Amino acid sequence: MGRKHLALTNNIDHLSILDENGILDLELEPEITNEAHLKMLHAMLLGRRFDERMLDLQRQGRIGTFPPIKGQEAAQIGTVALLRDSDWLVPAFRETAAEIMRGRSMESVLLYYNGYNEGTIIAEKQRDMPMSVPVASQILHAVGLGLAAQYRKTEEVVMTFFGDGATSEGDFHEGLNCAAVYQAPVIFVCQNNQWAISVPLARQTHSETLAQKALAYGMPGIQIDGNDILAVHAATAEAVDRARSGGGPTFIECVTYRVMMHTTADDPRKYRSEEEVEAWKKKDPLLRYQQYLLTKDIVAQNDLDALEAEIKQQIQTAIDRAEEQMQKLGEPLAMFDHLYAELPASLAKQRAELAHELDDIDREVDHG
Amino acid sequence: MGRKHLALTNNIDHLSILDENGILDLELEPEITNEAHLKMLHAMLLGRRFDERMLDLQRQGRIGTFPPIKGQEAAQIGTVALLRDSDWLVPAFRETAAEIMRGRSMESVLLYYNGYNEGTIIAEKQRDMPMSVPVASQILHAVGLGLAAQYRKTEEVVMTFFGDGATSEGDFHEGLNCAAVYQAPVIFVCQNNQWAISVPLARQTHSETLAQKALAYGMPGIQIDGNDILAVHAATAEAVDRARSGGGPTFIECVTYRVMMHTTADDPRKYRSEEEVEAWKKKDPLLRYQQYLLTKDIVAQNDLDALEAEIKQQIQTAIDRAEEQMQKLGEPLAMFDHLYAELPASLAKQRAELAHELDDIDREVDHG
Amino acid sequence: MAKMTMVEALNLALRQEMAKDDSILLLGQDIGRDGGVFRVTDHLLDEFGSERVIDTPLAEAAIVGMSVGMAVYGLKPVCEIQFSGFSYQNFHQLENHAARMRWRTQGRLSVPMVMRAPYGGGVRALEHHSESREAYWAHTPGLKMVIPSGPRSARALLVSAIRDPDPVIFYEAKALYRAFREEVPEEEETLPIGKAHIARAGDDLTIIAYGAMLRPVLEAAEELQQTEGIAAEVIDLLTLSPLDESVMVESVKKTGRAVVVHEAPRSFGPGAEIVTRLMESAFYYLEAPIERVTGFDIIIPYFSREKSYLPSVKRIKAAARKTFNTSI
Amino acid sequence: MAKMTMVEALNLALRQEMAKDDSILLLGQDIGRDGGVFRVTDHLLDEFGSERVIDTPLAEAAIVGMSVGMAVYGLKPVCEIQFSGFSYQNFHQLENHAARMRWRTQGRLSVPMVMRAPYGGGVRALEHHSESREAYWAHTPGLKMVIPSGPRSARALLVSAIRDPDPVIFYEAKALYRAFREEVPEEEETLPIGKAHIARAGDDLTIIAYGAMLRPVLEAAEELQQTEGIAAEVIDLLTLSPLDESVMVESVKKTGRAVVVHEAPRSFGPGAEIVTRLMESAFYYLEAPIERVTGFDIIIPYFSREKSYLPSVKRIKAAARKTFNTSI
Ligand SMILES: Cc1ncc(C[n+]2csc(CCOP(=O)(O)OP(=O)(O)O)c2C)c(N)n1
Ligand SMILES: Cc1ncc(C[n+]2csc(CCOP(=O)(O)OP(=O)(O)O)c2C)c(N)n1
Ligand SMILES: [Mg+2]
Ligand SMILES: [Mg+2]
Repeated sequence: MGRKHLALTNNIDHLSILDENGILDLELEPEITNEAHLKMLHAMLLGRRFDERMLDLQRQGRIGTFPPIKGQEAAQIGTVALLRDSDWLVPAFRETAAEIMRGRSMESVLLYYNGYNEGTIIAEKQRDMPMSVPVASQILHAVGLGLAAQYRKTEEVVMTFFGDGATSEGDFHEGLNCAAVYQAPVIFVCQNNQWAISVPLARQTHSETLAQKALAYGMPGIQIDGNDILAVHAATAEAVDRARSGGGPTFIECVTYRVMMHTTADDPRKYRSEEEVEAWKKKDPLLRYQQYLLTKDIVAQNDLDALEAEIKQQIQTAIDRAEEQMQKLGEPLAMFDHLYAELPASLAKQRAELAHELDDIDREVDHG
Repeated sequence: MGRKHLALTNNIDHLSILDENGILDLELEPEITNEAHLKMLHAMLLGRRFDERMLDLQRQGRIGTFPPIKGQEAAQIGTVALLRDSDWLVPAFRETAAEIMRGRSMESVLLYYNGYNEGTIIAEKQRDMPMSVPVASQILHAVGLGLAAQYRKTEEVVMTFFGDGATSEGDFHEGLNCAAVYQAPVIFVCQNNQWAISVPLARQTHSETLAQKALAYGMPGIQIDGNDILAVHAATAEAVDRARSGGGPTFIECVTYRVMMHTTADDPRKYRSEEEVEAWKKKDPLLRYQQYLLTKDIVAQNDLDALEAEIKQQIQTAIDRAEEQMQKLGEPLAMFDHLYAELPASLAKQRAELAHELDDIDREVDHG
Repeated sequence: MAKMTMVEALNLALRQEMAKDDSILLLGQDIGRDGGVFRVTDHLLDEFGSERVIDTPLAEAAIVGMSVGMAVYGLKPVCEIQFSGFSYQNFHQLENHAARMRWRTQGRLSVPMVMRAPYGGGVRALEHHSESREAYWAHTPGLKMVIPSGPRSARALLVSAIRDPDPVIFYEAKALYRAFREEVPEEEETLPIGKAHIARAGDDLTIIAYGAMLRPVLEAAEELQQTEGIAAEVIDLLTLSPLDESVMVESVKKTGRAVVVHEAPRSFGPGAEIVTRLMESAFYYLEAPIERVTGFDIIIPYFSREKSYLPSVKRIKAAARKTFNTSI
Repeated sequence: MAKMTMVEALNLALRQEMAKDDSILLLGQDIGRDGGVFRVTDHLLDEFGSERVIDTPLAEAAIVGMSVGMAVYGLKPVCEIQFSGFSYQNFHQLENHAARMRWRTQGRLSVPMVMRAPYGGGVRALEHHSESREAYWAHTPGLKMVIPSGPRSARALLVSAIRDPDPVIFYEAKALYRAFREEVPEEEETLPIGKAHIARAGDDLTIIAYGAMLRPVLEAAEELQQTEGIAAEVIDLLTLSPLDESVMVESVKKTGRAVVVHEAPRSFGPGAEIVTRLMESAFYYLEAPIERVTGFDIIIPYFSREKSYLPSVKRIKAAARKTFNTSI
């Protein structure tokens, strides 16, 4: 009887290991092999440079609208780095770096943003879902995959990504609640980049952190400096271990920033200040990480230079290949393929209509 | 830097004032006028007796399927008692007692459960929404009403009801999040009656309490003994005051129990034990409250007896009137009324079709 | 063969398929201990355990969204939405994802799931419990939409739906759940999805229906035969999408007259597509305008008035007669 | 009169109505500072303040559900769903509530709200940003479904939609937003909801369309006139529900031939209802089957192929010609 505070099982922690000034919390520094570091470095740098190059291509009209990822590389790579090939990645639409690290080709990304359905093909053995545009909707698929992995008694875990804005959607709520009820092996990674198009976090939710939303589900939640790849890695390792060993889901809020526009169709000057952007640029995750690797002698400056050159070449090759491929793609009749395992009769009829029309065009071209 | 617990603004309290053994926390006992007590007593008793009578009617085939409310009277009356006529009530489907206290007639309830559209008419000045069957969907309407009241700079507050099951729906989440963002004057009352049809709370969510879900929204939340009308009243008064004075929304979890079946179409013996039900019956909110009122000399036993008799008569009158009314209702063409402010031409045509058919029937009857 | 209600027949389909294939999982509200509010999943929890018969939280988008994920993984989820009137809560998961996954990944990932839901009026249910909005799904590319008309077709089609490699929306007429019994063989039986069935042969008139409407249509056909000597051919669509055009077209080419019957609201309803297909492919055979007998373009009224809303034998017969009054 | 794009015309409608009636509020994602992703609400935040131009969290069900509450209170919310492809997230709020409130309370409470949403292809957008599924709403009793075809009709119809006492779904063709300018009068102008417009008169053939399809239809009509001497009457529906049957029927009684054009998938699409209404009311005047020129029954492909999906002038002309080849 009376009025009493309730003690909750979970606490919400904040984690930061390597801060924006390069200062390191030695006690918390995760043990990561050099090989793993080099992989992450490659993935982050590739993510950054490819993003920059895509922006150029978009400005030149060589690809359509796309959402840049600049500034969010640590949140994407420090998390995905912990996944095994047998695990599942369920991305939203701003995880290009993560998807590439998992095995998606840059060509596929370029095809997608050039409006080719071939850009959402998932490579044979890859256990990833294609990117998902409807905000938060993919979260539920991750839970379903997690339940399936659990049912099959595997050690697989599922990692899904979404933004700060996504936390307002009903699907976010239903997904986290169900994952907790079933103790599904799912890691929910929120890239809190402070903005959902023009809506700042403070207008998205009244809660002080996004991480605390985990309390609603009786789920462990943690807020981390998402531009600090060591913190991202450490928190993710904890979550992945928990999920793999049957301990259920975790919610990770990576505090980061969308340095660029929402998509190339967006003009952020309409709704936010240059100062805010500049302040965040100082917290750049890539520079911070490179500095750390240099300091720790894991790489030398000329390794970095060589890596830059190599990545530049990789990107160029991908662009060349994609542009070559696009010459060959675009057969309109392909739009009828794969909607159903078998083409129903009425669709076959419609396909024939289009084929007939295209034949006509050919003839017109031939004879006209 | 480092790993730190985050301190949250809100705490979740549990509140209980008058326990199931009749023991009272004198310090927390709310000040309630005798008049207000008598009103609440009447509403609770009417709610109880009407519910029991409806079950009889249903068993006799005199009404259709309905959801009994038995055991949840304190959660409904202790809350709604705090509303003014100018405030809004947004019920789910198991708030019959609350709706009646607000002014809904018992006739209207009987018409509704007899399948007459006339059963969802809201009386002229009444600022209530009709009951809402799609679980959790009404929560968003409450937020909209709250925003409207806020926009019009009134002191009105909005109170909405829903069950424990409803907290799993996306609409619950979107509603509470938006209410907190806009600091809308809405009181969210969750009647946690432990069951959503056959699903127990533990399979509905993994969180220890429902009240803690408020933390996800940065909103005050409180868990109370929902069978203790004094606690319900006290917590609601706090929430209503806060909302009225611009302090924003509150989430109230009333811990109570669905003593009866989900609806009369349900057989709870399939999924829960008699012992559980019996244990909860001992916590009956009505007996507890009556005992309190007797002890405090607010009523005497013969007042209670008189009240019982009066209520019995009120219910009988309502049933008689409703059954009389139903003789006159049922004109099928009424189904076309009020879908739109004006009947569109194509609907007028369909209405005429039905009118023609009904004429035919009449003629057949006349001449056949 | 045992005589079964549709509920029992559906239960049989689930039980037998689950016994054969451990990739089949059920999920939905109250499908476990409670056996579903209509008892379609009765006893399956006991037989297959809570790992395969999963009671979910009260969250329709989750039920369908989780099914999508499970199906992508390689399982075959059969989910239940308690009433089709609550399937709008998960509309986006079907449109945005279930219907598109195979196409988006060019066949690499697919969603072999079934969404079962009771639909339709006639059982004195509460609001939102009697709607018939199959047109929403039939209009959605990437989905299949199946509606059986009795115990035997329900059992056979549910088996086919479960085995179908693509997402199938499976509507079960509440009015049929316990309305009558039919012989249902214990041994495996399937029906092809996308094929209509000629439920009664006739040369004078074609009546097209599905689901709960089949019974009043057959009754009307019998009465038309008895009292007026009109021989109506009755087509039971069974699948709405993809629509079996050829059976309908062949029949109307023969009869020259057609009536389409459904509970759903008329405008932009399933009947419009059926009429249009007939117009497109049998225009020159039509002796009279095709008649629609349907629900009205309003919400189905609360149950005291629902009978006047639902197509009746009388209404169907009147429409049939109308196709013979071909005076301009 | 100023020449305006459709975006500017819609902005004008909102601005003027808001200035006249303080019960009008806007809500949606990014409609405030950003002015909407298509700039339809540009500058309205500055003019009317954040109490009336409300940026919402990323939650479509909330946008519509809150609008329902506001409308019941007596306000007139005009909400924006950023793309119609995300309106399935709020489907239940429209079907379960907006469409029913007046009927449920027999006129005591009502929901005078507008849901605006961009729809349709042709602007090289990402996935889920080019759909045309107006049939879902047109089939839903209790809603009205309006689709303007250019700046002037957009402005006039939006004003009418806002003043309408019932919930209106207002689809705006993205392809028209900045495609061309039209004279739009500064002074108030409305168009009646539920009335179609004869966009071009003709005696030989009726072509029925709406929204973004009106332009290729008019082009096709012009070419048919020029090259083949076929005088097509073009009907711009403007409102899909309630459908203006009489204008279409009158026209077809005159011409005897009809083509229906829409971007939406064909099966169970809007065209089916139009064809059926014509069949029901002008059957004896039809010289040939009515043709449908529509999107295919697939997801609209990613933008490199969307042109081949969308009805083209060529396709419309071919269908028109087909109605003259009436050999059996
Ligand atoms: C259901 C849905 N509503 C609206 C949109 C349009 N939209 C695309 S991205 C976006 C903002 C997303 O914000 P956030 O979740 O924070 O992710 P971020 O863009 O910052 O990565 C919006 C509103 C959408 N894609 N899906
Ligand atoms: C959206 C939706 N899904 C399913 C149902 C069917 N249904 C009606 S009540 C109910 C359980 C509700 O549980 P709870 O919210 O705890 O309320 P209670 O019945 O206990 O009062 C369900 C599943 C519904 N009405 N609406
Ligand atoms: Mg963001
Ligand atoms: Mg409950």
